[in-house]
Amino acid sequence: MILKRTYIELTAVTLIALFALIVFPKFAQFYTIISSTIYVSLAILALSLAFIWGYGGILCFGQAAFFGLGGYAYAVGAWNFDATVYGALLAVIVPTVFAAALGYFMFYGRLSDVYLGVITLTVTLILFKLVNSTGGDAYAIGKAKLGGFNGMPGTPLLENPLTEEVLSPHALYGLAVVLLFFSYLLCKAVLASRFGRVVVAIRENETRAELLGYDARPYKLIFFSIGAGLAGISGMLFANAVFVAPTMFDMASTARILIWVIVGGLGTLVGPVIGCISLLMITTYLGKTGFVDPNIALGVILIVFVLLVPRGILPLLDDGLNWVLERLKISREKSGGRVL
Amino acid sequence: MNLKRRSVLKGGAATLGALATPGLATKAFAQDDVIQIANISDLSGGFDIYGQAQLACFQLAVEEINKSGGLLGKQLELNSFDPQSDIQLYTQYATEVATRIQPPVVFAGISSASREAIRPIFNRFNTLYFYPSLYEGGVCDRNHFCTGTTPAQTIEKLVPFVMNKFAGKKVYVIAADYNYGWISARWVKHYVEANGGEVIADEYFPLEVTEFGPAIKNIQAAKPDLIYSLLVGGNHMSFFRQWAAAGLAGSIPMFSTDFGVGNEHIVLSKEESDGMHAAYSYVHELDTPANKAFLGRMQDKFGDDAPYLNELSIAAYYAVYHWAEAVKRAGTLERMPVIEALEDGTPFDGPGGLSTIDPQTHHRICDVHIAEVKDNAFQVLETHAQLAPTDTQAVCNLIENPNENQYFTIESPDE
Amino acid sequence: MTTDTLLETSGLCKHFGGVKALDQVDFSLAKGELRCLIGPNGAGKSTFFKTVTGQYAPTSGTVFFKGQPIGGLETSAIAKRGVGIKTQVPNVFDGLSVRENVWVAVRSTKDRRERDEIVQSTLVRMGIDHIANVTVGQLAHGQRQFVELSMVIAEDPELILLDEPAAGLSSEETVRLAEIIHELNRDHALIVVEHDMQFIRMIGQKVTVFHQGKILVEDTTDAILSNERVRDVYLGKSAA
Amino acid sequence: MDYVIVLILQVLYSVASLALICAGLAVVFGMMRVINLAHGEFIMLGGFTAVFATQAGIPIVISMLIIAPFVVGFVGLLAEQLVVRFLYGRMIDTMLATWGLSLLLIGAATMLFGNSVAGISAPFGSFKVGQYGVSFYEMFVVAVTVGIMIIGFCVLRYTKLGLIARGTMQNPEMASSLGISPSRVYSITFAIGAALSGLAGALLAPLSGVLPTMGKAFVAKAFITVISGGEAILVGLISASGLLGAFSTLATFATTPVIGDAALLFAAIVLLRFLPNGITGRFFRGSI
Repeated sequence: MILKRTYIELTAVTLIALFALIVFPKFAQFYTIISSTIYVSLAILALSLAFIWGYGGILCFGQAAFFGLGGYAYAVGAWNFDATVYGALLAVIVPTVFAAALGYFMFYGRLSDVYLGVITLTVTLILFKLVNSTGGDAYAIGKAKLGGFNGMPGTPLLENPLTEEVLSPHALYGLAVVLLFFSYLLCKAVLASRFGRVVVAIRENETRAELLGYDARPYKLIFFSIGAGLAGISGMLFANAVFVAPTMFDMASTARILIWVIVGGLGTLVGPVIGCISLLMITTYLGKTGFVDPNIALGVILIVFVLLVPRGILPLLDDGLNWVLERLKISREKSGGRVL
Repeated sequence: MNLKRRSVLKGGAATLGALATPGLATKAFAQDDVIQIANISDLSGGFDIYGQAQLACFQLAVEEINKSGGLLGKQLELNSFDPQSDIQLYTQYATEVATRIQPPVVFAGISSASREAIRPIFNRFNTLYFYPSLYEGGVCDRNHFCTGTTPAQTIEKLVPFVMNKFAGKKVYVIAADYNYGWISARWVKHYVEANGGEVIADEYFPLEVTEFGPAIKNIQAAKPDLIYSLLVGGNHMSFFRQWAAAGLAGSIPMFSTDFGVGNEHIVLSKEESDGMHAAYSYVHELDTPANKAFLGRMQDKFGDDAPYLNELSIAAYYAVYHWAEAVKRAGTLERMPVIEALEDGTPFDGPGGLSTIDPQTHHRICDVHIAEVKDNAFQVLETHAQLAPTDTQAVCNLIENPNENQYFTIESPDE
Repeated sequence: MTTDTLLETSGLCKHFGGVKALDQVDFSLAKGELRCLIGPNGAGKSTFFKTVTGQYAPTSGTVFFKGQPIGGLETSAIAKRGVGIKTQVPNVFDGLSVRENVWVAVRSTKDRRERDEIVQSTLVRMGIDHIANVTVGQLAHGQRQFVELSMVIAEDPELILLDEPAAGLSSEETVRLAEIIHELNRDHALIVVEHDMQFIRMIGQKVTVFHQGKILVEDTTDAILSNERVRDVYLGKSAA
Repeated sequence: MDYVIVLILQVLYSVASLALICAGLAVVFGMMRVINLAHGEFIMLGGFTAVFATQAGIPIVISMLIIAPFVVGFVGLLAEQLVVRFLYGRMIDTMLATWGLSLLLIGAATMLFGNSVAGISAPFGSFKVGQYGVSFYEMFVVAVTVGIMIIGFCVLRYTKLGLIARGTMQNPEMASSLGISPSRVYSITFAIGAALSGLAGALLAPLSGVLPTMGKAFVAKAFITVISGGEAILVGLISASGLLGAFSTLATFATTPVIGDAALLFAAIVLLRFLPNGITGRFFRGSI
């Protein structure tokens, strides 16, 4: 039963990924491709929080910090190394190492839930303030000027390491889709492994897990660092699709990740990805219409979701699907009865 | 209480029209009898105070051009986008504008970060780009035209004026902690020293700081003759409130080249803002027939919602007219001929005085007015005609290097 | 301490503020022994378990397991050395299925197939294989007790601590539990905290009585049940 | 010497204003374990109310001390009735719903008030300490904050309301046993919390101004300070804002405002690492 569901989900996700990779670019407008690249990049960020919060029970308000670090690490690497692909590697390594250090500090201090949230939020705000105040020329790492509030304009874009050509927007889009797909597979694989199961068990009941001989701390630490690495990938793609600027670290950036996960459905991987993309589309649409202040629209959506759809879109869809299936089954049985 | 509806709702007919046709069909700009142009300005989020007034100026300029027969016999239609002070949306909208609407010109960006996020996009798609904002200077790109002023342009005249008026030599600089503040502070230092004075201290504040108590104590300890403010944004207005609350209002003369663009002198009380000296290419109170007529037209169009205008908003108005003037001269909407026409100067005599495009930098050569805040309004004291963006000229020469595409961090001549 | 000793505490104290939950406890358990702990509520039995398993750090005194000091170690480190516990309130992974619960408990092998086999045989042995795929949170109290017990069995520790395993079980289930305990005792040492004297008679060989954080008396089941002092402090109170 | 006095006054003011912007959040968190992320917007509404009331001719002190808390308290009551009361016991959900409320209020304020509302000046003038000018108004803010703390202490310690409040803090069932429904206690608490935020916004308006987006500058700082303080409302609030406020102000004097701000955050992290239940989770346990 559970196995079957997993197969259905995997098949559906693979089909959607193939569609997004092969069919969609054939008919999509160019600007749709650019927007989609941004959405897909950020979907990895949503996925990373869905992973560590939904399965590891780690309420992290600092996913934006890893996202931002990924972006900045990429930019610093891209400015300094000949091949920008090293920047991309840095974008995964730096957030992962940073998360490992931060996680050591938190998990080995046995901090839990809200306090974890506060510390991760605080760290994000500190990074924001520090990066924001690097406007002076003195703030440079190698050839990369950090640029403070203005961000890092003109960061070299990702190249194909074989041909050394800068990726075209379509190629970048394809890369983003592939990375999202593989990030999803990675999450699934980790969760299916012994390690992943223990992490979920720790989320369910940390005391029990410890009484069974599992030290919760390294498990959480590693899980948390994987999530940070994924956020770093997202930041790297964002740096290529948009820009590197301190707003990657700010409070609004932090909050929206939580919102995507809640709206999409905590405890699922696909839900937050859907939540992320649909909310981004709404925001983009609102900025074109001017009907209503985007803040008002987003605020109302959020309140309505928490009050009426607290489990998020995906579980809702899931229930709906089950309901339809039940109906079909009943009507088939009924009609079957009549025939016989 | 004055209900401020978002002005986009009023001028929104064109926007809605554009939306009604879903973005699947690619429009060529010369296709029919309407010329589609676009602007991307923050109407919500932290930068809305600048963006909303800009939008009014765009809308007025477009309406005026349309009323006087349009351009090349065609009407203009303005497509407006609100990026909500979010750089990511700037990227998305810029790409959408450049590839779906494909307008002959785009007016977009307020902060340098937003400009730098979208400038490469317009370069890539060969979309002519106007940046209607004052900033720290240094952009050198043949596809880009800036209609705001740059630090050297305004600081050069303001510094000696204020130093002479108050016989002050020792200047304390307080600035916003980002590129604009840092670079402007260098020019302040340069001109203060050039006029025989000395900058005794400079202090930088992140944009979200609202607590200036310690800074106010530091300034009192340093005892400067003059204070130069390069503070920016709503939070920084707190400085002036706290300065006045400490009983210091008027005790040390202040001057600034950005005080007022966020309506500081209106939001702050008379006691808190009186006596501030500033220099701009435009102030709302400018007492010229051209400005009076312009404000009248603004009033007719927007009534009670007519925004209070400043340097930043008027840059939007100038941008549309410079472009329109160039199109008329070139007789086409094609990008290169229009750029070449703009490089001829395309003089436009607007509400803030005569303005021409500097072919070397693609910035504006314009009049600069030195004004003093009195009773929540600017009072113009002196006007300097036709000042060039000398800071950007020092690093950029598009006549010699037309293929240059750089955003220079300008160092002052002392360094 | 002889080589036959599995668990030994000496002078073990655990204080909460001014309350002495454990006060100079000297306790010793031989390898393969089955011991019952009794005592009125608040006598320190659960605190004793929590101190042995590392959930509480001792205020003073020592705990030796297989001759090694384990007092103050991390819970997980103590568990890894071979101490398993079924806690008083069923302490399970409510969001996981029965099978997953037991699966997580197996630490002895990394091999997936071997692991699955251990899980399956444990489920069968405990008679809960028919509910293997049910989410534990949906089960009744008694079933959850058995799930937790299955986890401890699957974990296969040298020392098994059972905190009121019979609480809330039906009489049939209690009988089966007693059988299981005897069966486990063949190759595990056990300490069982229990209130139910019937049950203690069923399983008991040696009984330790806790009172006010101290060991009151230690003797065979029959001797304890006829001990006056025990009757006073424990049975008397329990009857009242 | 003058400098030292001025420095002390400045630290006093910084601590008081930090305590003030945290008070509303502390009450709601301490009593209800609800983290109200619309807290910053309640402060913003308090500021706007005070400004509009003063401009309408009402004496500034009445606008600030009476009208603003009442109006914002009422808004808080509405928010509690319409949104928050459905979410008790779901901490994360309340955070997200109040975040939504925060966005909604920012949007509404932008549309209704705009971003160029003229502020009000600080009343009461100033005095001199040696060569330094110091605002009487800042000292007034300190006095009002101290006043609020004393009133808060008396209410919690000596009144029936305080008894109920303390009871509910420890055990929600307790209120029922006193014959009061916990939901009513929660409504009142939330309204009082909002009123305190409104008061804070009103008192800060003459010094910090009013903007629809101003709440952002406060909410993170308040959130972190309150959590650092722990669960005891008053003692937690006073100790945390005292410690963090003084530390960051001194760091600002010694270095730059960025370092000062970062120092506050960094101090909070270190504090929480070593006192994971906040200051009052370790010290002053059982205090109010």
